[in-house]
Amino acid sequence: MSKNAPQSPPASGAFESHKKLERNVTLLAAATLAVVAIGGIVEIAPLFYIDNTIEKVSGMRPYTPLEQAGRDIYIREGCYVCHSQMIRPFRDEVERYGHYSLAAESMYDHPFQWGSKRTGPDLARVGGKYSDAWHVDHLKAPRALVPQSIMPSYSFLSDTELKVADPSASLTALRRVGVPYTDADIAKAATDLKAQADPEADAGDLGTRYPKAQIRDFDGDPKKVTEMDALVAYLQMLGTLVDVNSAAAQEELTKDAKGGGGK
Amino acid sequence: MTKKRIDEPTGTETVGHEWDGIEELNTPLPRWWLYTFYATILFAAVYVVLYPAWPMIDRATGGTLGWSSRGDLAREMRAADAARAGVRAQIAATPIEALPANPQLMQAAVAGGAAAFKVNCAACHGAGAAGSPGYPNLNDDDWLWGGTLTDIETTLTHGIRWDANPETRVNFMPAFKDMLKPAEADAVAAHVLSLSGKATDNATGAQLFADNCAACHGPSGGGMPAMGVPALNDAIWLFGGTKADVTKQILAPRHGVMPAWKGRLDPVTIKMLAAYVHSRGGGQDPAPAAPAPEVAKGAAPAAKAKTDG
Amino acid sequence: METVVRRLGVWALVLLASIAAIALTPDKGFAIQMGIVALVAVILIIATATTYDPVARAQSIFRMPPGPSRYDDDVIRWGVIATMFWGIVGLLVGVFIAAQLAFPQLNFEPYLNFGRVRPLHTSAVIFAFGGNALLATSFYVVQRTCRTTLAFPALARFVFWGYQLFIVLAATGYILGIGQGREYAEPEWYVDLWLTIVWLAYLAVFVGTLLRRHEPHIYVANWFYLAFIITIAMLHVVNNLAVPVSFLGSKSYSLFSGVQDALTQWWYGHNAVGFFLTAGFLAMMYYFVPKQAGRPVYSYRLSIIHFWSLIFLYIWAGPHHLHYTALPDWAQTLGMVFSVMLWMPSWGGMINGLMTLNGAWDKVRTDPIIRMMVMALAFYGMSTFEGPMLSIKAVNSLSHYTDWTIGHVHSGALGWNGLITFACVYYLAPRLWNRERLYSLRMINWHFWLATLGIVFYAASMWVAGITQGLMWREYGADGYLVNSFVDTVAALHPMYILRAVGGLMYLSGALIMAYNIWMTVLGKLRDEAPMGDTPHDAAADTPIARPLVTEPAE
Amino acid sequence: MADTDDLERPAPSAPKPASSGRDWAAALGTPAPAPEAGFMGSALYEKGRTVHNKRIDGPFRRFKWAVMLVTLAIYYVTPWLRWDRGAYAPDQAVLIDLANRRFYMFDIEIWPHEFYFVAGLLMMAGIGLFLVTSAVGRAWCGYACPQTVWTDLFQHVDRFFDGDRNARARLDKAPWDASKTTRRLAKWSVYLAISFWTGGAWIMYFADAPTLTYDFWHGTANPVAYATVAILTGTTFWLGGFMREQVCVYMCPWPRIQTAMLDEKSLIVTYKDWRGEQRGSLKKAAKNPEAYGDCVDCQQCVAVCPTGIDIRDGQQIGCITCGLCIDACDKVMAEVGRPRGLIDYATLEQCEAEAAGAPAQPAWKALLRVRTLVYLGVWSAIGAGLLFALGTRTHTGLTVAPDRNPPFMLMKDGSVRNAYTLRLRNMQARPRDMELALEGLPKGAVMWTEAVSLENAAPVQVIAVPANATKVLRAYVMLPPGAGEDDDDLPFAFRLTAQDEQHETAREETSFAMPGDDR
Repeated sequence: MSKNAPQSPPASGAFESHKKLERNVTLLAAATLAVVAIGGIVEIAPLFYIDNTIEKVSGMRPYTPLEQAGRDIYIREGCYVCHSQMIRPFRDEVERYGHYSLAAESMYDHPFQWGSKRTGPDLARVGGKYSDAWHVDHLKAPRALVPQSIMPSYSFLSDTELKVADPSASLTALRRVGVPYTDADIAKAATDLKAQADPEADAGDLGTRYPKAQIRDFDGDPKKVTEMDALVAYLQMLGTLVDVNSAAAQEELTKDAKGGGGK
Repeated sequence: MTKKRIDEPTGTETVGHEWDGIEELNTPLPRWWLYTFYATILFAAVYVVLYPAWPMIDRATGGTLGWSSRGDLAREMRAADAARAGVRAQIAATPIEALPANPQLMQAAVAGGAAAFKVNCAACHGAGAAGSPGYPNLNDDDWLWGGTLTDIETTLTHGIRWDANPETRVNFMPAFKDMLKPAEADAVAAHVLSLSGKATDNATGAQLFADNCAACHGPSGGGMPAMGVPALNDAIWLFGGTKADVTKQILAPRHGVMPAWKGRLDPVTIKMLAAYVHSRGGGQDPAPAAPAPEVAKGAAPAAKAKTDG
Repeated sequence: METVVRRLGVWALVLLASIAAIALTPDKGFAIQMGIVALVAVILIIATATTYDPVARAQSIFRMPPGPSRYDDDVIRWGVIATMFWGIVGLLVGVFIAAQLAFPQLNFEPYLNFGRVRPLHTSAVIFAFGGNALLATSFYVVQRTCRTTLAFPALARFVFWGYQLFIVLAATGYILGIGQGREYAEPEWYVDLWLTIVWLAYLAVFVGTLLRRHEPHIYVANWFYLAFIITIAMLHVVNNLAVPVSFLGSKSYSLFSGVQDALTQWWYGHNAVGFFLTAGFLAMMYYFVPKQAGRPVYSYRLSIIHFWSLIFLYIWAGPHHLHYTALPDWAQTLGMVFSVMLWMPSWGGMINGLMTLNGAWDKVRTDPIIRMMVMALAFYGMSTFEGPMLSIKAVNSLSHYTDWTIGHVHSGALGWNGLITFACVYYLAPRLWNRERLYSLRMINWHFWLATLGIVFYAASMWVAGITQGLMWREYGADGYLVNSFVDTVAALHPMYILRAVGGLMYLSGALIMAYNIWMTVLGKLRDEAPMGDTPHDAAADTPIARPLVTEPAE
Repeated sequence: MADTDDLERPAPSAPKPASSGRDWAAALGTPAPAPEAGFMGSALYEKGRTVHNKRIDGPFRRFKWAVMLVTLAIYYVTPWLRWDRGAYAPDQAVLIDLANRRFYMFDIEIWPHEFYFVAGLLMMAGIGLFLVTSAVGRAWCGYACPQTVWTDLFQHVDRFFDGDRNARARLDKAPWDASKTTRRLAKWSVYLAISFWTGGAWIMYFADAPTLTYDFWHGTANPVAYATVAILTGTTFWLGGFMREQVCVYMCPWPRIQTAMLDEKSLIVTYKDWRGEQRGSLKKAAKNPEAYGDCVDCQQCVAVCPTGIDIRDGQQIGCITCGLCIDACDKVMAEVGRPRGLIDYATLEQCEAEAAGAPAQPAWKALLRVRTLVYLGVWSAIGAGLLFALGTRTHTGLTVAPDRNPPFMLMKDGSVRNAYTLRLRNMQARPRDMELALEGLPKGAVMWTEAVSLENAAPVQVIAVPANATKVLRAYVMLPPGAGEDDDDLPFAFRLTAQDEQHETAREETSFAMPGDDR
């Protein structure tokens, strides 16, 4: 229909051929999809195959069932909306929070929790920085310890017994998305969950299967395993697995930086 | 269908279509808009050459500047270190006991020590230096081997029971497993606890203590810092303060080991670490006259199996 | 009758399945969510089995003109009401969480803690308020610019109600602590699946309607709507790939982890802004601004260039949310340069919108709806300039993780999305309910002034809060050590947070005035007031072209 | 000033489209001159068009001169003003000291934690613009905006080198011979010089001006300084020299916001068409006085306009309401013996009334209106708040961060000790002694600091804080055995009192952690 009778100025070239797209829904939709797909493919796909995306450092292991339960609570309570877990390579951040975060350190994070806003401080290396008692008190009543804090209180965590419907199923789901849990890990998930926070229970080979796992009563209430135990266990392990300051790790990182920047 | 016309207020031609009364003008693009767009594209083109940008087969292009965010940080940290080099030299030249006389230098030493502590010491003594059973708390005012700057520096340099260092600090508490009957051990433990008011005294225990323990720990359990003998009459217990803990330590004492840092850390860092540890709140001033040696509690290492892990 | 029985069967199955899920799940939150589904099924069963028709009942409450009208406008009326409703909810929750940051005593654990309510705010304003506005306007615009009625009217109704169910499930989920922990994509796997179904139905209705069009060309607004629907489908599906722990529980774990997951998420997150809040709303602008101004669109050529460059470049910009993180440097570079290149394509929309007013600038003084549109475009221009600027790594190193980002987002959301939506609703209400005019045009002015004043308070306080935070974090003393502890920065922001809450409250009050105005319009009332400029509704012209005898080739 | 061609019709080079309602697309170049072909084979973009505005004199022009001189003077001179703050602070009156995070403004010194002053100022600026707009329309755009000021300046440079309107238009069209090239180069050099000076003045706000000037010319200044100057020189050159009114039309959000904020009660520059139409030359009007209005269609209003619009087309985004067309028109009206104010500041409401026969109202009457007063109220409230904050702010500050690991420490003798990191802020430009005291702890509580000497422990300590600095201090607070309930944290406060005549104090609440019975 549009015979586009050309008058001044001659509308030809790209503008004219565009009219084909304007008349054909299928073509328009296909072209749109193609155009919007490119960017994502070019940026995301290489992250899966380019080798040095994730540094090769030693020490990373999957979360113990208790830590993973704590992580689930961390996500449930929306901690990520105020706390990042990503220390940027800036002098002030490194001096405030510790060594900058490595990609390797979140390789078993489903989903990642890098965060986007710091209403509260970064937590990537909060593990071991404060005592368990401090965490528990602070979570219960933040302003009792830090008067200027604007954090909500989470005292219900201490009163809520930790209930994970099926710890083995959680680990199985995580294995399906690529976390290398062993059969033993999955089989013993329920016992591991309890044993890590219970000073009375026998932890068995938990410490061997999960190196650097901290086994103790976290919430100061040895009688039961609470959500507080799980959350504090998670917080206390954050950033403690990879010995980033070790000579080996530093060498690896320098190599990476050079490799990424040199060729 | 096409009804091109000249739009009256703007004097521009329409494209010729109409949708629900809406027409479109065929106005060309504003030149500045297009040129600014080109300029941003040009900027992008140059930038992606200079900096890491395009993913290739096994790695991404690195950019001709060889820049990386981590390299950037490394440079900045080196610069920061260089800025502090003068302070380090000053610390090196100052004997440790003279540090407090120069508050600024002391402060710098403490700050440097805090950083080194996180890297080297926190694994055993905890990030807050509060220790854990078997690993002494460095915040309190109870010192096994003395808490003056010089004492701490010595401990750091040579370690404790660190065989590789000839000057290492060593002491040893015998195991009383074969010497005391269970009931006797129990009595001694009760006596030990009574020294800090945590239990009622008993004559058997007191006698056994006087015979076996007072030589080192002192008649009232005051300890002997020069020899690393802990005080037993205070509120602080390295291996736990319950009767069971104390009994266990009497029968089969655990002895802690601390590495000697000489050779692994330079003397300035050790000095700064000593300053930091001293500053944690319990550091002692050099005592004018050492108090008479007394006797005290079960010294030594070995935590619960867990923490030893 | 047979269809009634068949429908009853389907609803009963849904009911049974949800009851079974409630009985079997150990997960309390999941049980409540399934309870909501069961409730919906029960209502549907009652509605199907008896003569009670809840929709008809509501039709009368909301004074819906009896259908079918010439265009299929029922869904659109529902959409307008839903937009208003969710808008108020979203803003109210926003003011609440803003107040929580200023006065933390307002956190009521566990359900009303900031961490749970904040996703409620973001989802309510983006997906509930914005999403309903997009649904309603897209159905309105596509019918008018194609001069035809909706392709699958029943499916369109399903899209609307299905979308509301998605919102309710998502919102209750957040409060119950069900969430994936991915910003702006918090709903869990089963809600995501439901949205996917709804979205594909939406795509079908929209494309179907385009195929039925009686205009040879597809209008530019529809290009933007189409790009928005297709891209959101792609983003939603890829970003929500996850493995549920159990089909009888809400918890799932995302397919990707760590760095790949981060980039996927921000590829999604940034383009939710790009395609939901930009492309979709530009589509609204492309129809309603020329309609209200009664002027031709400024430049067809600019439409083409800026449409294609916008949708191509936007997708790349995601990594600028991850500057200086563990994401490889190369990806960050790409994110930055593409964001910078995005500046002019974004402004293309602003120019096309504003310059459309050439020859009608006097209306800005007299027509409050145009005024609102102009202000919206001005904010669009400002935030699409601020965006590329914040994506520059040097700026980002200071601004990221601070409230500057929050200020930036809100100058876009309150200024652009909010105001353009309000303008469209003001345009739509009298036309959809066959009213002579709005209840009050003067009240739009009140709304306008409150909104702009609110934005000034909001943007200024957050901008300053961001800079303060950024500077204090990196403040070094003469001795070469950090000066501030983190909590010092929190304390310093306290006054800013109060000012922000005040700004939000002003904006909310404007929206409440609007709700009153629209409600009165729906009731058919007219406020006695000095007249103001408006574009009269030409009801006679607002009609589809009857289907011609020969079907036009879709070419 | 009576230029001979004052009443001359403009050169035919400024074409007027057939329609009277000319607008921006047209003003910036209609498609009439064949657009340049882009890579897409069709007219991709349109060329910009230079506005050659004619010299004019009149009250508004003089006001514009005054504003221009004052604003430029403020901009260029301010960094060179000195202000004696003593030995410990810079003596530049206005200084944004980014490196040390201090902002000096005469007697006021703002620290980063006091940035809320800036938020207040920003809001005042925002609402102030609302206020001005509601009262006098786009006065900001017309007189005070940097883009306007510099455009004006550059247009004067044009006039100086190339002559007035017609000469400039002729020169534009002239071939690039030696004379034109020389002129252009000369003109652009002056552009560049002004731009450079502008960029250079900017950085003076961020460092000690004399020192920075010296360093700058000796090549030893911070690279950021050179980059900033380069960028600002470039943007000034481009925006002021070439983009000019296009910035206002396309790029700047403010005109749109302002446009949106105008209403029927806002003052804007208006051509009173009911009085002016039908336009006709003096000759025509003399023949047939009934048929013609006051407008003699001399095009002077168009000729003087810095953005090149025709105000008689009604309100448009290109109008920055600088009032030069009013000057031009009034002058012509005076010459032809008709009353002034054919083009004038007026509100839409007034116009409607006047068109209906009401007498013209003085413009100031438009200023008194509710909206303006409401803005004034909000604006003054924020201003008063800031002044109050400024007046009551102390130069002493204290923040307290309790140790978190460990939260408390049990000592040998059963005493409990807590540690705190204190930041003592001395915002005076002189060192001060400050007294630090514990408030609200049980008897026997003592405190000591830093150099750990228990012997000096006491509930009150005096600490020397350097000038203009924050002193970070570690403080230990100890309670004797048995003081306080064992399982409850004790709230208390630190109080800091400056030991000078003012005795400023700062108080900070915190708490003392006790060993709980479960630990």
